[in-house]
Amino acid sequence: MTAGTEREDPPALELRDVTKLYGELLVLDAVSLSVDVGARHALIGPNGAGKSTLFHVITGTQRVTRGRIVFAGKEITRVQEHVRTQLGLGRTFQQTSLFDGLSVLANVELAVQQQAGVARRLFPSARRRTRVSERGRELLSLVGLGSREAIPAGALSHGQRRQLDVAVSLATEPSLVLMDEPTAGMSRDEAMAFLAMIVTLPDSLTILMVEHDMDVVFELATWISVLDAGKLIADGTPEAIRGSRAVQDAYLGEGEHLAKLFESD
Amino acid sequence: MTTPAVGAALPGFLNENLVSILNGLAVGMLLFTMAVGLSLIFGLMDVLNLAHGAIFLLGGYVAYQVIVKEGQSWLVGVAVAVAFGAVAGLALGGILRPIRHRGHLDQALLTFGLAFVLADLATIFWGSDFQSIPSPVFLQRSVEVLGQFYPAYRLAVMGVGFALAVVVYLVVERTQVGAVLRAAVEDRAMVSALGINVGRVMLAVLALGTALAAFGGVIGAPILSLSPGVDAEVLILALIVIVIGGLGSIPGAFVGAIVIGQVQSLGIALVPQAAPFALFGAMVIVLAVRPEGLFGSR
Amino acid sequence: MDEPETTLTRRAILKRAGAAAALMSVPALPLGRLEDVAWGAARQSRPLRIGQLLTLSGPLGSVGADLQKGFVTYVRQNGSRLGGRKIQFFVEDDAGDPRTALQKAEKLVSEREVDIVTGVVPSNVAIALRDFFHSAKVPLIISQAAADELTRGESSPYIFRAAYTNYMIGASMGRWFYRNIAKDRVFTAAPNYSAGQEIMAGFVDTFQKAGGKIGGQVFPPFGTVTDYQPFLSQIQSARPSAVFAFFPGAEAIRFVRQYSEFGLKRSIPLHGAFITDPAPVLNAQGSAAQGVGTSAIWAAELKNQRNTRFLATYERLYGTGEPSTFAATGHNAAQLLDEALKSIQGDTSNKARFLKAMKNVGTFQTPSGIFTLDPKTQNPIRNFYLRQARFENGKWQNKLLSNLGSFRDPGK
Amino acid sequence: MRALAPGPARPLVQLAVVFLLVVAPLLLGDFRLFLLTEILIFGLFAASLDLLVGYTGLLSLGHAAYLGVGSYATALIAIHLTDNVFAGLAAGVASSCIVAAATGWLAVRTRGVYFLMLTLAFAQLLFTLAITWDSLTHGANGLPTPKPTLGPGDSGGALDGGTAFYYYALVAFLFGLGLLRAVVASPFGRALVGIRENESRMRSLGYATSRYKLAAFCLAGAVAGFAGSLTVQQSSFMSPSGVSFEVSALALIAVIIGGRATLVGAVLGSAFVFVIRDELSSAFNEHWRLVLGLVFIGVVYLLPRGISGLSARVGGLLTRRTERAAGEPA
Amino acid sequence: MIEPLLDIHGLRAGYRRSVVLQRVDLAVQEGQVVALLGRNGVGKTTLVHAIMGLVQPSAGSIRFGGQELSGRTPDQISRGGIALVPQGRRIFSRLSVEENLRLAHRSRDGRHDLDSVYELLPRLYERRRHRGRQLSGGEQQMLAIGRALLANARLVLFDEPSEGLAPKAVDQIAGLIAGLREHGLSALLVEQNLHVALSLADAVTVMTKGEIVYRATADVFRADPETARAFLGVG
Repeated sequence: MTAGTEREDPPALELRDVTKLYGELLVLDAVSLSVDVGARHALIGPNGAGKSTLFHVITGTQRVTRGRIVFAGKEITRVQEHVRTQLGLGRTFQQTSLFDGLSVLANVELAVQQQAGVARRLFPSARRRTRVSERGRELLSLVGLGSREAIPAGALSHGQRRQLDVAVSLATEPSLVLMDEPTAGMSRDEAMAFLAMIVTLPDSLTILMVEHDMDVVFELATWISVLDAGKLIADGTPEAIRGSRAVQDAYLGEGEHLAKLFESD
Repeated sequence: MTTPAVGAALPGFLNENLVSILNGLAVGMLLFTMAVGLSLIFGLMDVLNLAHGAIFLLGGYVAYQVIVKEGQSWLVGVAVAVAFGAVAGLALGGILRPIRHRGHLDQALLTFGLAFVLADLATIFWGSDFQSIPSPVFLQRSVEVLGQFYPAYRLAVMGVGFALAVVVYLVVERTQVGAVLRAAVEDRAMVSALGINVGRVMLAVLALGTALAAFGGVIGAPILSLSPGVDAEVLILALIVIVIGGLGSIPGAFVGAIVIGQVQSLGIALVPQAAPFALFGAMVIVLAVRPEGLFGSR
Repeated sequence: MDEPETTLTRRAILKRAGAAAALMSVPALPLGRLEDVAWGAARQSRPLRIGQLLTLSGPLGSVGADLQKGFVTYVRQNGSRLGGRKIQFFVEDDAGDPRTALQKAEKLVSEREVDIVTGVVPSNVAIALRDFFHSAKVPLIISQAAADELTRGESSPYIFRAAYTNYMIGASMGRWFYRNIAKDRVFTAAPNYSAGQEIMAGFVDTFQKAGGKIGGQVFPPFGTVTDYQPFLSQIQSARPSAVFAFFPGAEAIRFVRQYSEFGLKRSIPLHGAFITDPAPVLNAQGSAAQGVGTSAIWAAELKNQRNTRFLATYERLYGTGEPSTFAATGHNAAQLLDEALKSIQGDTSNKARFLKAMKNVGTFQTPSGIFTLDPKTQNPIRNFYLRQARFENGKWQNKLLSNLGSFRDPGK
Repeated sequence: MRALAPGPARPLVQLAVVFLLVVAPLLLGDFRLFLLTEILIFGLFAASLDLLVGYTGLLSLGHAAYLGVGSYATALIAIHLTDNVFAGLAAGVASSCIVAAATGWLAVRTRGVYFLMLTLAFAQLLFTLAITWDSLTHGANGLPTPKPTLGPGDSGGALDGGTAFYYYALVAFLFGLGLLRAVVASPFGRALVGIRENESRMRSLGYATSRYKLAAFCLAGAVAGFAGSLTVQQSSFMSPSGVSFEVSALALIAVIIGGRATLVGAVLGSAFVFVIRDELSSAFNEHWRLVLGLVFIGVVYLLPRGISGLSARVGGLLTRRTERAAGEPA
Repeated sequence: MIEPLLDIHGLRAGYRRSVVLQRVDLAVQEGQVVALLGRNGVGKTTLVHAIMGLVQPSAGSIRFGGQELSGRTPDQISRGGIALVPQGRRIFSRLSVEENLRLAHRSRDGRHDLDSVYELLPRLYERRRHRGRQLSGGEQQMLAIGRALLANARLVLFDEPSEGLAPKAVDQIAGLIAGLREHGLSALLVEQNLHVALSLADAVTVMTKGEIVYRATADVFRADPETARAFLGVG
């Protein structure tokens, strides 16, 4: 049922019949989808569709009730959160989650040093330390924060915080980054600047994002999956989704009612 | 389904340890008066009041002053001490207000400093000698319970403690005021959006909690004696009680108090040398198995 | 025994501490007015520097204050001199903590350069200080702390005692208990620390020598028990003929009160060491202590000339109430030092000679009766008195009943 | 940024302070030197607590437990085995590290208030143990211990006399503080600060944060045990009061008054606490606790970064104003 | 034209560093139901919170019945006559239905009291002894609305009342609000379900990215499905 089945590469991420129950409540209903390597894959759907839950089960902050999650060919359904990160699954947060008391550079370095394997060292060589800082600066300039490395993260503007969040995620050298509503709360200009930044990221990086801003989604996405009431109701190219009646219904209300609503005039 | 052997052993055990069990209940009820306020304040305000023990001690001293030094009746002593406790709570609310936004560790630190200061103020006014309040005259006797003598005063403490537990439970579970309190623990902003001044509710709970602590100090004085150090002793016991029962839970505070009371009393009677360890052991086990406490919800 | 407490309110102590500070803070202040100043100058120009290492804060604070008051009372009676020498006091508070005491001892010896140190309230402080004074070679007169080992295995030529050992306290009651209270099935109760064990060992020793039989012993943990009910239940179910108990301070209040509350007092007589002493303890116990007998080295009612003078001077200096037994041992300590100094004309320049004079000070009369320093143990041989808690003249008091006789520590 | 930024012109000040410490025996009398030694040792202990409280954000109310374990281990080694200082230090560090690992294993699983209560409970338990385990600790009477010796065996080079011991303690102090400083400046130390600032994000970055916290707990415990060894070696005595709540409380007060997450602040705070306790105790009678408590409250209120943050705060206010004015259009 | 009941001008508000509302102008007349539409995350709930005092505005004014609201606390605003039916219901799950209602019943002299609410919502009367967490989604929403009614407010803010409810429950809730409208309800209605919104509203306002981009009467909006698709649909 997914496009990924036709390709030869293993998909970057694959969900098979992922189901999540909160008590009696069925939040995710046998969702199966796959994310191709290098894709800019958007996950959309009206409120309460289960997007956040899906996001959480992929990152590992929540456990699935049934189903499997395969990341880069390796099953990670029961793997702990920090191990998923080590395997190359990065994420950014809906509420930007940074180290506010630390400098912008220190924020990135925390991620770089973990990735470089020096985090546990009490006495690393000077060369290693320099390399950590260098890589940190590199990432900051990649996301357009090169000039702000010394100020505390807490003093950044909202849009800059998002950029820093991405830099921190990239520092974990992920093969796939999950972005949770990256442009939420941004002004139009900030959102556009953010978009421009995302476009410059290397093609080898796979991005799976939950996003509400349709302008952003259609500007960026190469593939879109639509979730409604815990079910995957559509999965395809932006063009296919744009034309989908089911998706329109999901967003605007039930088709029958809607038709009546507008016909009555 | 009890076998005859068990059936026979149980009354024997009860007989031998009746006094210890009763005593555990009395101690437990005393701890409850401390723990319930501590727990409510934490549940509602996220403040761990480390000055709670000092207020317990000061409550006892105030009553000592009124009853022993001024020669007033017990009733007057209790009233003045409880009023003192309530005022102390209001003052605490005022002191905490400027750092409300700083998170609970800074607030705990502030109450920690207050405890230091209050305890020393107590020694300035009442000295470092131990003081004691004689129990009310009509309770200065022993009562025979199932063939064993038991101090009437302790039975009274037990009764008052149980009554208090019931009253607190009823107030919180059955009255409008209690409903506001429970609602505020759940969703402070929404209570506020219903037109209720949550700041005032929090102050009231602080005052109630500290008043209960002061009351505990009064009724505990004839049993424990008042001296510097008692404050830390009861505070640590009360903390263990609410950790076991679950922070913010009234039934939790009640059950925790009973458990610790029994460990303190029956534990010493059965395994004297291990009793202090049983106290902390109980807490460690609960935290390891159920980190949110027996009645905690999180 | 070392941890009893007193009547004083904090305010009273502060007031007195203020007075005492005025007395002590000015170096070489002529304590006894003009006539003394003129006379004393002859022998040694430098005043004798006396360090007082006392517990002045915490639960034992009033004990230290009383020791000091007794000491000062003697000095004032004696023309503000000891051994004819003017004196200078340096007071340090150890808060009842051995480690603080070590620090303060260091301060007294190396910064204040005192000639001699007196005081020391708790046994554990005394034990902690032992090596320090032994290696610093500074004489220490212990006026309270009663740990046996400082007179036995851990004795030192630099350490003297003006009070007693724990053994002596317990031992003083054994024969009397056998003759007057019970002969067998006697139970003992004391906290499980060295003072408790040593006092009970003393009691059991003389009680058994007199022919008595012990029925059982309980040693509740020290310092952590707020409720003695489990132990009282244990005693009750053993059905003893009588109980001999020792508890210090707050623990004594709780034990004696609970002993009465749980109904043991109706059927099992209670006597012991220090359990109704000092006055605040007894006041807090009230009727629960009625009739309880304890031994002490002094009683206010003792009829001798020195006691009369002691009481009068004490009253003049401090006004309120009669002295405690701690004031009496403080007084003993000052007198012991005075007697030794007199024998060498107050000349402490030769330390060996001074130590020898201390050791061989011999026998003298004190307000608490005849006092002999045993040269073998550097510990007193002295009388003990039986007192009984009673309500008289509108207040609770420990009234003198009889003289228990003279006791000494057997030493090593 | 408080944790990671070394101030400018620090090396000169540091050099001056070390120089003063080295010549201190020439300037101070025996007793003052004794006090200074105590302050250094307690300061090191407080600095080890700062690693938890300041850097990792774990508020411990029972750090005295590890000081006490180190002290008792050193005392017991000295009494039963050898007077050698290094044997004593090794025993102190090893035993406190082991106890910290055992208790920390449970403690780091909890957070906030629960962590505070667990550490408090562990310390109370050890205090009770110290009093009741008479055969080992000699109960409330405490353990007098022999003077430590530098040489091998029990005879050679006794560390007797204030000056000799002072230099020994000074070297140990500088070593301990240097170690802690290296740790907080290391990637590991930065990870601890990251945990303090945002633990969940650290996890999502791939850090096994519980393990880091446990490592910090053990390290802090080991340094506390090291300070405990020194304490016993100085006073030749150990008793349960060395494990008491007051010791934990004073260390916490020293850290907060001196300034969290600075290490040096903890030492300054210790000096402050000792001066209040020992020097002002006569002026305020025995009510130094009242004074200390009031100062503490004042610091919590007005100086969240303590004494050592005071100068930075004054400077910081100015720069922050300008920064805000520039950074926000509004 | 008389002064609107609720009059918002140049409102700017947000959380911590993010500015969610850029510059919002909005008015609700007495007796009018205004639907506030927009996709997720454009700031509708933030606007409701700002009116209620749960978020402090950084600029602009919110006037209600001629009084300035900014700077007031939520309890003052509530007592001033605004009631909130919040997103996600936020009923007190550990309190009984009746306790939930009693808590909200502040002004004693208003049109609604416990009896009238029970009469209007008999289902709540049947379940009055149940705890909030034992109710179904629809019942919870009724309770949230009942709570708002008991405040006897002049203006009710509905934040996504149909969200997460079964179609039947949506109809019930919509019917309920429609009934209230008959009795002169003044309300600001934030709603994702276009059908529900249009069936209830007198006027429609559409928000994108923290700004109001469209304003019309419900009738005009209904005649213009393309606008609806452009602002609210996909693509």
